[in-house]
Amino acid sequence: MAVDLSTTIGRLTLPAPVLTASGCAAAGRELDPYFDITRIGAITTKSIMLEPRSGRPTPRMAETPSGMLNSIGLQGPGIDAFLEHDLPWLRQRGARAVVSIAGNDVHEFGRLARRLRGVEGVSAIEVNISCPNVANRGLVFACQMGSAAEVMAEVRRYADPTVPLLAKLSPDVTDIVEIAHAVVDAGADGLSMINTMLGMSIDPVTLRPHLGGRTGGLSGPAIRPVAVRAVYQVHAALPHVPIVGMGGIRSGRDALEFIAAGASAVSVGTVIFNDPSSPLRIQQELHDELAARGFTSLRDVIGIAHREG
Amino acid sequence: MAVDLSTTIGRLTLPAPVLTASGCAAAGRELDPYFDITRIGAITTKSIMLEPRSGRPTPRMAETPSGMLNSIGLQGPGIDAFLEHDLPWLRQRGARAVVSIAGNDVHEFGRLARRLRGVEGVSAIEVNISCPNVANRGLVFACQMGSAAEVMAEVRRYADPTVPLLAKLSPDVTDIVEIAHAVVDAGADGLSMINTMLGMSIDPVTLRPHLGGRTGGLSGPAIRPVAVRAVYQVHAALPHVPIVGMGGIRSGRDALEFIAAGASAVSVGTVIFNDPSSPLRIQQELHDELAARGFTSLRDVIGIAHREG
Amino acid sequence: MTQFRARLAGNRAVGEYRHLVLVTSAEIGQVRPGHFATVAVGGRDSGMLLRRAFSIHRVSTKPSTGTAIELVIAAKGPGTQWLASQPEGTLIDVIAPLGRPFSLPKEPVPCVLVAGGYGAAPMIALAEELRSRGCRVDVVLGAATESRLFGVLDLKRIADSITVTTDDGSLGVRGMVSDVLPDVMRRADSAVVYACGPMGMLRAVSEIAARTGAIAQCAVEEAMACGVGVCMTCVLPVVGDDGRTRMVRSCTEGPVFRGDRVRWDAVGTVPADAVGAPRTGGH
Amino acid sequence: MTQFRARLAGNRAVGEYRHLVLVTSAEIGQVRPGHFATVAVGGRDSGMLLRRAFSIHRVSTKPSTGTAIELVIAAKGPGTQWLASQPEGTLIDVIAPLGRPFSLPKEPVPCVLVAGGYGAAPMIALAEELRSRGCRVDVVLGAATESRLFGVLDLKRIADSITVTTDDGSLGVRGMVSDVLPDVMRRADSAVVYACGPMGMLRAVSEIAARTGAIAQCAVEEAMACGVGVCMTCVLPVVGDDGRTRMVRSCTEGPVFRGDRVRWDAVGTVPADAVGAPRTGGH
Ligand SMILES: Cc1cc2nc3c(=O)[nH]c(=O)nc-3n(C[C@H](O)[C@H](O)[C@H](O)COP(=O)(O)OP(=O)(O)OC[C@H]3O[C@@H](n4cnc5c(N)ncnc54)[C@H](O)[C@@H]3O)c2cc1C
Ligand SMILES: Cc1cc2nc3c(=O)[nH]c(=O)nc-3n(C[C@H](O)[C@H](O)[C@H](O)COP(=O)(O)OP(=O)(O)OC[C@H]3O[C@@H](n4cnc5c(N)ncnc54)[C@H](O)[C@@H]3O)c2cc1C
Ligand SMILES: Cc1cc2nc3c(=O)[nH]c(=O)nc-3n(C[C@H](O)[C@H](O)[C@H](O)COP(=O)(O)O)c2cc1C
Ligand SMILES: Cc1cc2nc3c(=O)[nH]c(=O)nc-3n(C[C@H](O)[C@H](O)[C@H](O)COP(=O)(O)O)c2cc1C
Ligand code: FES
Ligand code: FES
Repeated sequence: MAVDLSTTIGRLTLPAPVLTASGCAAAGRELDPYFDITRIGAITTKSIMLEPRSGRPTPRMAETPSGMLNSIGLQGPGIDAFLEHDLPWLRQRGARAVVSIAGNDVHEFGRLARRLRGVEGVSAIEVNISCPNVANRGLVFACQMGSAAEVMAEVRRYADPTVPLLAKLSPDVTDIVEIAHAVVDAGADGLSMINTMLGMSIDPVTLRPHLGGRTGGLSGPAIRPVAVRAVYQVHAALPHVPIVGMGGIRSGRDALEFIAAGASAVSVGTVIFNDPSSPLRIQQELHDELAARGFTSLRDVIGIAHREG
Repeated sequence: MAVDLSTTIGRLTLPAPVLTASGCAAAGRELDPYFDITRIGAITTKSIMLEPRSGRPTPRMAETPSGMLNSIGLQGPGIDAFLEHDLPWLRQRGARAVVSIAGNDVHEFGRLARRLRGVEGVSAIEVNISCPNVANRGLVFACQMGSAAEVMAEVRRYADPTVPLLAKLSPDVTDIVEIAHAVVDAGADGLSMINTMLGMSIDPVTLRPHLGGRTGGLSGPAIRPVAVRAVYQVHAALPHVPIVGMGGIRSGRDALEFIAAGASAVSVGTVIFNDPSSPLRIQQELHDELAARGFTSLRDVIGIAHREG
Repeated sequence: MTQFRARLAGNRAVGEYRHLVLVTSAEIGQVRPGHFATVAVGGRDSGMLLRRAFSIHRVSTKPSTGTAIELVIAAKGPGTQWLASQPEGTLIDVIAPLGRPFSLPKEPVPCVLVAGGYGAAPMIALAEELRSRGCRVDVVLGAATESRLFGVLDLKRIADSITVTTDDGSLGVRGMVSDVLPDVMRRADSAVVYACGPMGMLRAVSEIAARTGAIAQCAVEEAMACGVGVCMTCVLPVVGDDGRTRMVRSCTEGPVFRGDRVRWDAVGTVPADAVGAPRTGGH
Repeated sequence: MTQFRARLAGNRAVGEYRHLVLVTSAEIGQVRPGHFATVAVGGRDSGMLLRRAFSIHRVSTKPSTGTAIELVIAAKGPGTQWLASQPEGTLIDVIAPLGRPFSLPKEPVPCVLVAGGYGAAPMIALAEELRSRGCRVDVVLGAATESRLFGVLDLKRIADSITVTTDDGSLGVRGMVSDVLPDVMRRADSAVVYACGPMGMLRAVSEIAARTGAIAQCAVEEAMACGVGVCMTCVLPVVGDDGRTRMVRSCTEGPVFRGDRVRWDAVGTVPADAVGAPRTGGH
């Protein structure tokens, strides 16, 4: 039996609940040879900044047990090139786009939101306040309630009010529920969680940090238990706020864990590098897991882990 | 060529740098059939409380990618039974013991420290202010500067001044350097890092949290990059404070990463479950890795990742 | 309890299970029925960190080849699937023997052996041991379906009687072992019940034994992270000689417990009267 | 660029390397010399998440068996060791062909092929292709030691000349390829240099080519997380047609670059004049 996989994030209804995670799918085009990108929920595009940005020196990655570290440093072409080349391609292709934005300061976030006003093909805006790969750790807005809320309020002020805003949270905090409250109060319609965790590996030959940027962001199945816990905690505190869950999703079962913990949708990130066709595979597996358990609608399962027995 | 593996933690000199992590070796006796426990640096005993404690309901574990979750909940016989049965056995066996203590409140930590005064065979005291497996999340003293410092000051007040005190830190904080500063100022001679990270997994059959305690502590190689990062950050800020590094150490190379990042010694935890003879194996591998690189003393390598070139 | 590398010398299907033969030249000490072994799975770079536990089915020692340890495994999840798919010749990291085996009666009393599915693995050696001590041995084997029964022919050969149940009636009586056990025990006047299988079965067996005054020896199956007594994951509530309930490690104080000592109704909880149980408002 | 499961139909030692043959019935499109493939390692429950990249050594298609893709791999770390130890018959997840291959000259100009170690893997097909276009082909192969040379006999058969160097002098000239390359190019009047090997070698080759005015086509080896262009880990500084330096993905815009376009001295850094480089006090 077919399961209704549609889901809702604020004003946005998606036909299917699996997205790509920002930074793991570029702007969708490179993945289209591996699966039909219009069949999943949406492509979340690589966080885009106002200006072109060259990112951090290489090496930018290290494999770690069931995960990886990256220190890309938000390399990208800047918002103008993005709006000229990338977004129109996605629209023409018929794929939905969640556009991730990142600014160096509160003001830049506002300007990015303004640039996206009235642009066709923006299903939602994800506000990346949690990238650990920036020269200045102060840039991790999501680690402080004040800065996190300030950014969200600024984006809310300038963004199209009909486009849902997702705040992307970092797990590297003492109390993620507190941050979630702050960004929702400041205008976020939903939450994307989690971003990578700050990590490091040491090169066994040089005995110096392996990554050009020294620290990097840890992602992949290794961090899944932390991500599920974060989603569970935040859903318990804010049951009406939609969550896009992510962190190491590799299979339909993994996706189901997040949905049960309280996510309305899920994103596949690092596992795309292992298997570029995984987003659609995982969506199909999630469908089958739900069907096997007799569910007819994904919505019935959102947050089910919080219910008794 | 033989490498000098001896190392120093405050007033304590250990002949070798590999310890067992608290909670992963009980009080040493069960591991003795698998390797000679007198040959490693020390056995860190399971965190002991004042009273006997039954811990959390089962299931208490879940395997996760390259790691595991546990929710033991500090099951143990209480300090009296520990001092009567466990510590004397270790002393007679000729093994060094780092005694880990955990209290329900600041006062209990002080009482535990007092009970250990003048007891023979206590090489160091590890103050577990970071166990996530307790009914009340407020018990994670290590998540707040104030409570972390308060516990350390209380232990310092009552503990034998000749026995080094290690504060065990949690990575589940926004700024671990801040906590490290606070506990060192309050009297810690060294730092053990890291304890497990708060995580959760959902049972695919029941769609409810898998662990009896719902959340649990994530450990194993999965978290190693976070642990190395934490050691690196804290060593950079407090270069003279000895660190016992841990988190997913599986091989001599892994141990070397922690030493290079700034640890003076390392502990093996979860990997003992995979390979009960691993502490001595890892110590031997670390020796060989150092020898292969031409080092003659472990001390020359502590923190080497911070030096230029 | 020795840790050693064994060579996988046999890996063949038996119904839905795999029968593995692990050969080592290590000196592993005396193995008794009810002992278990743990096995590391997936190789050095695997994401699976925890060892898997299996009852030891049988052990034999030949001066030429060394000791052969046999296991019977159900390929359920990723670790057992990995194990089941290893080609002969693979080197496997094994620890054995672990735990406390079944207690054997000093007198030649009538015994009944009850097993569910692969729970029959340790029962053949146990039946042989009991018969060699002059005990009458009756056997009750149950499973969901015929292909999940193990050891029927071997036990038929050794035992005085054998009764088979399957949930779907594909072999023997349709139903569960607890449906037929009282009759078998009555007929044989059983003094000891040895049981290995799922918790629900062990509980039912213990209750039946309690009613007739027989002693139940139950091998439990609790999830184990270490298998050697250091982690405290494998506990269940057991009543001690002093009448007090403690959360006891099934890897070192079990896996075999006396059925009347296990608080079956409280498995998965920490009973409020257990030593060190959380007090209201406390801990 | 197709993702498919291939059957490992051959896995044999060649010197210190393994020669793998992967067979698939999938339609994978045209493969050209310089294309690479990526392979998932360790199986479903492995702790190794990232695919490994390898130059495609050779491709052949038979209507009966399908397409055979051959790789030459050095078992260095855990992923390549896993791959090297897989028995024939294993199903392997492969993506191929990836990247931009070597550009071929339109005219039959003299070409020289320079390779270090397993860098020779793509050179045999390239040499054949160039010869079929009427180009003179000279070859310079280098390695640390004889057992790390690959393809010497094959290339001897195809090329007009071949020069071998080893660091330890175990075969050919003791030294590095850059020691002998200028002479070879002078003798052959080479117009294009094709190179595949470590970064240091590619840099030296590019400098030699620049001095003689030859075009260098260099296949680089940058650590790649995805291999398909979505992650931005594999970048290096490359000068574009507009004269500006950009951090360019070697998986999609490479792995073959023109030697005079790569800022070899700046590999591993972000040059201050690169588009989007951090400004002082900024970013
Ligand atoms: C004392 C003892 C004896 C056993 N004897 C046998 C036997 O003879 N034959 C046999 O097929 N199985 C036996 N089991 C069960 C066997 O250990 C599990 O089926 C196996 O560990 C599951 O691993 P997996 O990789 O298939 O599943 P996964 O679900 O991937 O396992 C994940 C984790 O949970 C643990 N786990 C999962 N299920 C169980 C379980 N039922 N019992 C204990 N741990 C579990 C695993 O060890 C692992 O750490 C025994 C268990 C114990 C404790
Ligand atoms: C375009 C290209 C073509 C290549 N062709 C070949 C070939 O024909 N034969 C061959 O033996 N090797 C080739 N390599 C190198 C090969 O990819 C690495 O040796 C291999 O990935 C190392 O994996 P590992 O598990 O042994 O090492 P690990 O150290 O465990 O690898 C860890 C991670 O780093 C990456 N990595 C490590 N070393 C390299 C490297 N030198 N280049 C790229 N990624 C690396 C791995 O992919 C993995 O993600 C090529 C690399 C690239 C980029
Ligand atoms: C290479 C790489 C680049 C990433 N870039 C971004 C980014 O630009 N913006 C962002 O919000 N998250 C970025 N992330 C984080 C992912 O979107 C995701 O939150 C995180 O990786 C956890 O999910 P995963 O384990 O499925 O990868 C990146 C992750 C990786 C691995
Ligand atoms: C089963 C288990 C029990 C633990 N019990 C304790 C404990 O009692 N006290 C403590 O300070 N840490 C405890 N820890 C944490 C470990 O000492 C260690 O800090 C952590 O697991 C990270 O190291 P690892 O990845 O090597 O296991 C426990 C860990 C595990 C897995
Ligand atoms: S399994 Fe670790 S104590 Fe029993
Ligand atoms: S390897 Fe991912 S972009 Fe090149």
